[in-house]
Amino acid sequence: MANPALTDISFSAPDNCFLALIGHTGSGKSTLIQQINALLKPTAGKITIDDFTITPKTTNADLKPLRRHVGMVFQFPESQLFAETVRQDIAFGPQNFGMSETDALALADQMLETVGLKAEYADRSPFELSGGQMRRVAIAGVLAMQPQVLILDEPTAGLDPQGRQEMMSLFGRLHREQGLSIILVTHQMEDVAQYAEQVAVMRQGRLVKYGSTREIFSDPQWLFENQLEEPIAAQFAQGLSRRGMTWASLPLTAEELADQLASRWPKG
Amino acid sequence: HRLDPRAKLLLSFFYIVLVFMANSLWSYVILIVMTLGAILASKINLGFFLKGIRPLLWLIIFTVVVQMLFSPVGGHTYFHWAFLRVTTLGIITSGVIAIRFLLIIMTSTLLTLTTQPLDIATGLASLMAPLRWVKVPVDTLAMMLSIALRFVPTLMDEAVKIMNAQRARGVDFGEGNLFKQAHSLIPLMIPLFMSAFNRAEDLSIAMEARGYQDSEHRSQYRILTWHHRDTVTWLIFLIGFAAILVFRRW
Amino acid sequence: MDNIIEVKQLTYSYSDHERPALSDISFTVRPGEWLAIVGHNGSGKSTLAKCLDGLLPFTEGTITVGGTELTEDTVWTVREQIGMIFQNPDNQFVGATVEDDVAFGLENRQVPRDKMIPRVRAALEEVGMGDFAQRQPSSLSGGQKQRVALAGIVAITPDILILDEATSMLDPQGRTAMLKLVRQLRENQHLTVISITHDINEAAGADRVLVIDDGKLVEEASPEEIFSKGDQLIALGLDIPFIAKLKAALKARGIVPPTDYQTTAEMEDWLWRSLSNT
Amino acid sequence: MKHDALKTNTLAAVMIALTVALSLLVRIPIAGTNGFVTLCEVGIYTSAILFGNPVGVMVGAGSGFLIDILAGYPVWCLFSLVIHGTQGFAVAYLTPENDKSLKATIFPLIVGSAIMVVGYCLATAFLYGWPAGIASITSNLFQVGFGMVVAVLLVKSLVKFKPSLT
Repeated sequence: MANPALTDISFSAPDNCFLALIGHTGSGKSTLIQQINALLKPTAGKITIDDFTITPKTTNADLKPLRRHVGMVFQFPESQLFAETVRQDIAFGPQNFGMSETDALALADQMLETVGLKAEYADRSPFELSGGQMRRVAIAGVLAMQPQVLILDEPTAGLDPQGRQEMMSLFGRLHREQGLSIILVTHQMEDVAQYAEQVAVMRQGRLVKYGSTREIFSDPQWLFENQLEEPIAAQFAQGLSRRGMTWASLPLTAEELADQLASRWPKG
Repeated sequence: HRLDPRAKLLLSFFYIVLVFMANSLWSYVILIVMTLGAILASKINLGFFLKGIRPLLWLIIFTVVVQMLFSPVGGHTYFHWAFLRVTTLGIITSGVIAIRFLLIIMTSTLLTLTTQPLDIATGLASLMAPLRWVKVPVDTLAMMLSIALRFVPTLMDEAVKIMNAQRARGVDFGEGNLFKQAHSLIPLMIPLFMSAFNRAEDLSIAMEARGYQDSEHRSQYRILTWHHRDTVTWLIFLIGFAAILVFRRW
Repeated sequence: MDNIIEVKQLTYSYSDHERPALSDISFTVRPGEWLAIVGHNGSGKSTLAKCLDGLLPFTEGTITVGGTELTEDTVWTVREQIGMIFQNPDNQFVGATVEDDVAFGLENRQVPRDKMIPRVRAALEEVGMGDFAQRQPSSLSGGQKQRVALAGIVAITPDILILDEATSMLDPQGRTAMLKLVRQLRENQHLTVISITHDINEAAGADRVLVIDDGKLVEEASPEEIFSKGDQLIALGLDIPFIAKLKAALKARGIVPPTDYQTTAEMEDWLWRSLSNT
Repeated sequence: MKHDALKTNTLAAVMIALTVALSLLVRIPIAGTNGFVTLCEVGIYTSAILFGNPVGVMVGAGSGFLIDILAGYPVWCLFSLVIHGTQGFAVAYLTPENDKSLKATIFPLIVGSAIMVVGYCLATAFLYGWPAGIASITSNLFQVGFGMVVAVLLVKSLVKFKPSLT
């Protein structure tokens, strides 16, 4: 290849992170997450995830435990469903990593509950479900591998607003309650503002900015130059700034904005 | 080599017949000259042609050796053991086979490198046009081939995507014996087929919405034009053909 | 002027389902209007769009398009007037190249080749894809493919454009570009637009919004009226507009915002006045 | 009805594309030889069993033709069109419409496979002499055998969800 898909990317994310990866279509986001899951190996450089290290020389046999450790939910993951029943499909991953069939099937039922589907779906064929339900089954199939890191590639694409909201709050819960590290690839700045703790911005195969969500969104000029949208709350707050309002810190969500407004609301 | 794809298709078909008909030293000389002439006219680096030969090398050597050892008695016998013998006739036959291999591979490479698959499909459909008279739905078939070609890259991308998704779920593609491999393909193939069914359904609805009724009552945007150079090439080939007939040993 | 589309008591059932996908739907569309149809996934809104184009054989009710009642005999006359764009950009791209795809609808209408060539070119220029005529679909982004689909519709000059979640698989840039283009085409070609969507920006641009739930037409109103519903919107298959979210958040903190619909600017005004009113 | 003809044709076209895509993408080497198995048969057999004719013959002929053109053996494309077309036709023709079980499909599959192996043997012998023809048999046997196994497994799962063409 003449042009590397990714060039000179260095960053480190803390344990138990919620990292959003943003940038335009074709900026290298998908390539980067496939590196983290070792579906692609770097041509130069090194990736360390907990106890695992990926270098250009890593062999496939070394990668299998890593793939269990880092779960990957691809775009439109419902297209990976194949088994005869929902339960078998969810149990497929864990069995590939050596779990016994009985344990895997029991785990599948548990995961079905985690993603908010009724137990009666377990014996149905995944192809009889609605698109949104199929997506939950696919996500349950990845969660069933009990990964410590979960990579999500535009997990809400194509869902209706209700489906999107439910899906994002599921990930928020997994992160908070089970301590899962999450890497979220998304175009939805509202989701970034609401859920992410760190943000990495990609552009033309390079990492152009990495920082906390607040740092990234605190520079409207830079966002504009990089054709990235600001969260609507931040845009709205800036409208008030132009009239002379000052903010302790720029609000990124409706809740944050309301907090700051309430704190200075005239009494009575 | 900007010939009309129809000319190219006909020529290569014709070429197979020629290779089959040629059976004398002179006829092969003519064929080789014609092939080399075509290659030179295409201005394509010879290295490409050698690359085309490499994967088939093993088959060529096998065929040549077997042909040499098992050939019928004829001419001088150089070597004889049990039913294996190497004779003059055997050496000549195997030499001829080797040349046939090389010629056909070179022609194939030439055609592949100079013609878009879509043009070949359009060309084929256009050549089949007379079959309309015997009620073969030529236009429908042409439309289908064109749609099939259009969807090949889409489905290849999708196959790679699903393969990656299943690898991330711990499937090892390309490992183990054939039966194991057959088994590991199921998680790839079922989603692919399901998706293909959906695409076909969407596609038929979209085509209908865009006013498609049947392929016979349509006008054509993409057309092929037969140029003088097509005629000239044909003439050269016809002369060659005649020459081969002349030199053929009856 | 007469209505360009009239739907009366339309009911449709898929053969493998017990409940009808659409039941007893009636509405009209005025020429030049932009109508948004919203509803959550599975509500039946895409089925409705397919019925309008005669792509599904409904048995009960009538659909009249441009004065022609849709029947098995008139279906091609009706389709002449309608251009339709579907959700998945890949599954509606028929041609081997961009120009072949734009020409597809013209070929179906047996337009002679010498007339097709300028029309294909003009249509591609109109959607800003003039430089891509020879490109193959696999080298285009989803947004570009949808623009080619729009060019295919521009080329056949219909009166009505139906967008069946046409932007839902695009990234935000692709979506914004597509909407801008639809607005521009609507001006230039005097199109009536029916857009089936979840996208709040797309719905906001409409003159009127129909809400479909569970196969029934449950509401017909202006975008402002619909957006004033706040929390209920999400059940209808639309996002909650930011202003509604902000109002809810303020209310939870004991601040009472005005209850009627407000634009962003109006809300900003109100907040500024309230805060500086000390 | 016209509508159904369009459905059948688009389905056949997409199945051709799928068969071609798989054949170009997945090549499984046969241990101990230089040959490899492609998934061409998987696509043809599965389509032929699930949908009968005309889809079977169209997928066979169309994919045979296009694979050779795209993979760089255009001289073979007309042979492949005929051989794979006949193969697809035979499997589709011999498979009962209402029974896609292993028992009902094994005979059609064997006939189809025999057509392919013998067909290519003859075509190769025609072009390159009989030793090459015989040499083709082994690798083609692997190819059809593999195709049959995968197709049978696929049909078992897909038969419930195949689109109906009537």
